[in-house]
Amino acid sequence: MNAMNRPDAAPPPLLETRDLLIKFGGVTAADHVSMQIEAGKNLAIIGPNGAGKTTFLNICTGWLKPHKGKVFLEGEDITPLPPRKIVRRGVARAFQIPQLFTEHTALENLLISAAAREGLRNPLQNLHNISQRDEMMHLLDLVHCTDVADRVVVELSEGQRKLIDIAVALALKPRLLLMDEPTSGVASSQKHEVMEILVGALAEAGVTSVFVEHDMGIVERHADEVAVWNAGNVQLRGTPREILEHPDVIRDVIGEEVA
Amino acid sequence: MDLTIFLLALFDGISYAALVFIVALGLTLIFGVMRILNVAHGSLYAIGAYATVSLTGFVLSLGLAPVLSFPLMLISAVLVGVLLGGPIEWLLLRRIYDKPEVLQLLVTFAVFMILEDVQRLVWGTQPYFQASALQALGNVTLFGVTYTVYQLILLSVVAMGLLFGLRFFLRHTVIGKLILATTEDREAAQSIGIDADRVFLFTFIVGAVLAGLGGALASPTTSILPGMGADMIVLSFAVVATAGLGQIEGAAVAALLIGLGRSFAIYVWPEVAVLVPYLIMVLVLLVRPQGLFGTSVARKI
Amino acid sequence: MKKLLLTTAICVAMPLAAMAADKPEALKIGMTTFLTGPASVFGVPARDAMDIFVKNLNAEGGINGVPVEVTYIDEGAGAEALTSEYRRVAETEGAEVMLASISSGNCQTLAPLAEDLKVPNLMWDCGTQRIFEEGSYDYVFRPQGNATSEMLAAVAYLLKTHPDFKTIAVVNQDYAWGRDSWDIFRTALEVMKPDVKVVGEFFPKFGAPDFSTEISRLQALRPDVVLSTSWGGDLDTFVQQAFQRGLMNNSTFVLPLAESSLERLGSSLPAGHVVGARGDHYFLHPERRDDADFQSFMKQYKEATGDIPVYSVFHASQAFAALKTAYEKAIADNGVDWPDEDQLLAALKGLEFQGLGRSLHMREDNQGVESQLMGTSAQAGEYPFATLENIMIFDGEGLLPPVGETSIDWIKGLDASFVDGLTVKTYEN
Amino acid sequence: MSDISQHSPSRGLVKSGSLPSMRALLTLLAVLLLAAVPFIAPSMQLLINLALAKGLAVLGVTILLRAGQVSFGHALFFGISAYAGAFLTASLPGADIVLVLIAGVLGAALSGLLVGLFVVRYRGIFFGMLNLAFSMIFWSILEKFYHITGGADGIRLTRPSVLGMALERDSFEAVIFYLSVVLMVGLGWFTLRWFASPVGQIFQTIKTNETRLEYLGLSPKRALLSGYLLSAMLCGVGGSLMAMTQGVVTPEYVWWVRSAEMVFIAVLGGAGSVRGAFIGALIYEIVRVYASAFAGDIWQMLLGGFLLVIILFAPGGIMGIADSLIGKGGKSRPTTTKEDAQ
Repeated sequence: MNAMNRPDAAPPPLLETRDLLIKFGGVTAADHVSMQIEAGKNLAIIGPNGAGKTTFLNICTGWLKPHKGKVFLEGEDITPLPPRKIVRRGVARAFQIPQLFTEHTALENLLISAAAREGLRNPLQNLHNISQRDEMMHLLDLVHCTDVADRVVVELSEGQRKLIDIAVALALKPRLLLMDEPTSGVASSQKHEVMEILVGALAEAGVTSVFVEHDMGIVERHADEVAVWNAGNVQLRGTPREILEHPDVIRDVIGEEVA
Repeated sequence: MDLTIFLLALFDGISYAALVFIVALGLTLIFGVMRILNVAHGSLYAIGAYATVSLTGFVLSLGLAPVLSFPLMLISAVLVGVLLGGPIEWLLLRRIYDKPEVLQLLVTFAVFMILEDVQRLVWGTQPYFQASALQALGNVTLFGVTYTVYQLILLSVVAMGLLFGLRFFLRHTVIGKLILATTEDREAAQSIGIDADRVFLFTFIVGAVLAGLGGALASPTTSILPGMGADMIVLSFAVVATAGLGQIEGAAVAALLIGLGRSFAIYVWPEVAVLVPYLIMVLVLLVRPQGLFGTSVARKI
Repeated sequence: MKKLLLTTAICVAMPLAAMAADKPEALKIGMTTFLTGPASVFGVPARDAMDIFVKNLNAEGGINGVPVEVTYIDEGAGAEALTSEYRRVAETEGAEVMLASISSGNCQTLAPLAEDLKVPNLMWDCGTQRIFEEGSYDYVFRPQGNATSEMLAAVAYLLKTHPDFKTIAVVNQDYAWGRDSWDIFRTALEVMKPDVKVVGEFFPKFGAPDFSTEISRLQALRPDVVLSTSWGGDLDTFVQQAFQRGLMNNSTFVLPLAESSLERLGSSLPAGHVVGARGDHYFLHPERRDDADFQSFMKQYKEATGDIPVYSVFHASQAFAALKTAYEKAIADNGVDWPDEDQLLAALKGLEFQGLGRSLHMREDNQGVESQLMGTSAQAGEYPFATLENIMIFDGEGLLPPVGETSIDWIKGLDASFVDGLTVKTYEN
Repeated sequence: MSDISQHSPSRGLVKSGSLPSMRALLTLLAVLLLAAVPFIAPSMQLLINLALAKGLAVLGVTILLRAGQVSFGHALFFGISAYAGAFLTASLPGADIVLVLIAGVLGAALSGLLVGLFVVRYRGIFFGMLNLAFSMIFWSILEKFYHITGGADGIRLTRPSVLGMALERDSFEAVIFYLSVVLMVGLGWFTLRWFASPVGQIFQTIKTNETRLEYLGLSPKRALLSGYLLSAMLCGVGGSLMAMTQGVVTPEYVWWVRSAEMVFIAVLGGAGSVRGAFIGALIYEIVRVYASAFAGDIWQMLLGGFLLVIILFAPGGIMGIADSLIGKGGKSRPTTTKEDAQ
């Protein structure tokens, strides 16, 4: 354990990457990324398309293996682990394109998540009768989807599916939640409300979050910290105010958003 | 194993591989373009053989030269492709392109069952044998062992010709390019005005002609009898899966692997010869799940 | 007619002599045969022949006035369909006698079933010698020889005609028949001609479309004799490919089932190779070809099918003859209009009957004793295919182990003198 | 690949309200009718017995269809179980019927685990074809090692005793018949419950989203393996019953056409439907026997035509037709109307 080797140091960060490198063909999607994510904060990642934001999430969750570099979760090297083992260690993920069980209902998606979390094995117990049902209904309520609880998700709107996707991840009771554009499918009039609820829920459950976001308004209001991604690495990092007023950011990132 | 036996096994393996390749070629072409694993391919193979035997028998009974059996093979193959392959695609497969792969596979399985009985109704149950094409080319002796020119040379040449011919056709002709474009992205191809239905029909007919040609070429070397299609289909499945579905050059390599594996097994340990195709398939897929030459598609999230 | 008069006389004389069954509307029999699958090369001709036998018999008034009806069951439809259909015909349709089957595997399934269902069953074509050697049956009879007599005849003919061969290779189909027949053949060869060396054993899979590699090896091995007990398309393919590649010039082929392929092989079976017929079955049977019944059947069969009959037709004729003779005997012996089951079984015990070949009889273990015909192929030019010369017909009695002994054990106790002890008649052609 | 399964995995999760449903009633009636067969139609008993045995194997295939996977080699487990029973009775004459069944299912489970560990890495056509390859390897072994396996003629499975009693054929067949009915009801019920349980639901998500499954901290391979094992064991039960009913096992038990036939029946009955597996097997077996009896040599053609008609015009299979007849419409939301749970 790294922590043991450094008895005098502060406890290791929740998630740390060291020198991550990955290339797709000729494109360097992660260019020696070293980054630390502290517990208890909501970190927003911004940057132009193709800057490597999603790739970063993919590496941190084990979906992609870096060609070089390592990922540590509280000091433990999780680089070689498959996503499921990283999830088991408390890192959940919501996706840009919702990853749901399309033939199941919204509620069932959550129940399956709860069953996965609890490791339910009884072959004779009905999924709908598991004791986590109320908890899951509450989660659905939290993302304003109670009324579609019994609808098959393939019939739902993109926005609803994004929210359920996040709820499925929350149902795992993670310590760290990685989200890829959580509000991208949500109507712009509701974005802030949704983020409000989400951030509240995260704080209540003590979940650290990292979210990729394009909407600077959301970033400004809901992030504790912002990292600006460009050409496969972190270009800048700071509080929302510092970042959003930075001239490079205004030129490279926000300018693009406006365009 | 001394060199002579090694070479003998090599010759046997190649001539066997050539025939298997010709049949597998049609199967893998159809799969590559249409994403359909055509179980009825085996029946088309058998019917190609039956048709050749009948036509050749008829021509010979008129007192014409046995050399005519060569063009008759081609005619039988085309007949199979057009008269059977065409309607199968047009009447059946076209209705199920939006259905799951497995249902498509079951449709071809149903066609297979029907064609098996059609063969029996048309040609009866007695085996046919028509070796005039084989006899017309004579023999060649290597290391004191006599081979037929037909099996050792003609089949290999035809197989090579088809391999390179099909490659050229797909890459350097307009129709070939249309087929490749449709294979890569059907919707995009349609949006630029390619008639995907016609491309599929054409591809299926070509695939069926290849199945028929395989049967036609096999006919002088073997007894034509009910059930011959079922065996061939399993074998060519093994070739196609080993190669990677839709891989034309790969099918040639896989056919050679399986052909050589089988013939060496007969020299070294005859008891396992029949296991060889499946063992090779399992071993290859164990190491490379997508087949020797297949490409794996990573899922985007 | 004489028999019928006799029967009537007995009936009048002893009206209360026996418990008689009611005369049925028709005598229903069920026959399993391959209508589909590779073995339909035997099954379909046998069915065609059966139709002729039944038609002829019914035209003569049937058995004691009772017409015969046959229900055919396809052995090619798979084991479940076969057993359920067999039971349906035996139990629901009320077939009095069943004829089953061609496949040895099916015989092994159906023989115990017939015993349980208590329906008389004639095993009309399957070859396995195991049935009566491994079990005893009251309801199952075999109106034909078995693999042991067939293989021993082949060994005997080979030793008589080619006494000096030194090496042998075998190419048999990879299933029970191919393996069992080679076991018998090899065991016999080991005791009767111990100096022979087995140089190659090949068991290509059943229905193999190509024997090129085996033939290449055989050409390299150059055995004096090549044995193949294959049949149907497998045999045709093997012989054609061997012929084409000149293997048949170097080695003598012994083909105990080739009688059934003669017509199809045409000129591809050259002169000088040993041909067998699973019994004394040959469309030019030297002892029978001038008989009126033989000739009229050959004519009828040719008209109906366009082919010459193969051995399965002869086997069907024997089963049908056994059935007919047993009913007539039971009627006569008991003085009844129609026999009940016990009377029929009693008649079948030790029955003597004659089909298209020589006359046969049933042993006490219900195994038929059938003569075996072997010959050498000749391209005489009379037919567009090979016919036989130097024909030997072996008496069946000497070719079977004594009742209660198993074939392999019995053969192991034999020696070179066995061949000379056999009763055999030889014909030029 | 492919959502071949016409059934939404979540169907049957929610129990329908207090109304005793038509479907449950019909099922009960059908089971009672089956149980009465030996009395009302004794000539059908064997046929139906074989159909039930096959139906259990088809149920195994059906399970995989629920995960969107199709195996063209499940006859492997059918055959392994049958041969295990045959070898057991050969070495232990008069072994008990329970022992034969357990040996068979154990054999199927073990081989299912071994093959499963390998094939769960694959999906779609490759999954199907690899299963085929394994079954063909086993088939070749059965044919090759005929001194042990009896080759193509197979080996006899002598009649086992029943709880220590040696029975005549008639009573034994009655025992096997009712054992099959009980196993059909019991295992059918279990499968329905399993489908609705968390494990079964997780298994069925293979069909729609393995990425999410992985991100729930679960292994898709392990999830598939759990269902694969269950399916292999069900095939094993079917194979064991078939072998004891037939009294003989042959390599034909493993032949690829039999595997294809199982998929055929599953689709015929209604891909993914538990009841459909048995109804499909009954109809298939009856059609096949009567077609081969009365249509001589064109029974394959009839069956092929039948399959085409089902796929093209009634993709929901017989159960789909039945549903629309009962008037519940195939398209309505399954959870509220259709219940698989009895």
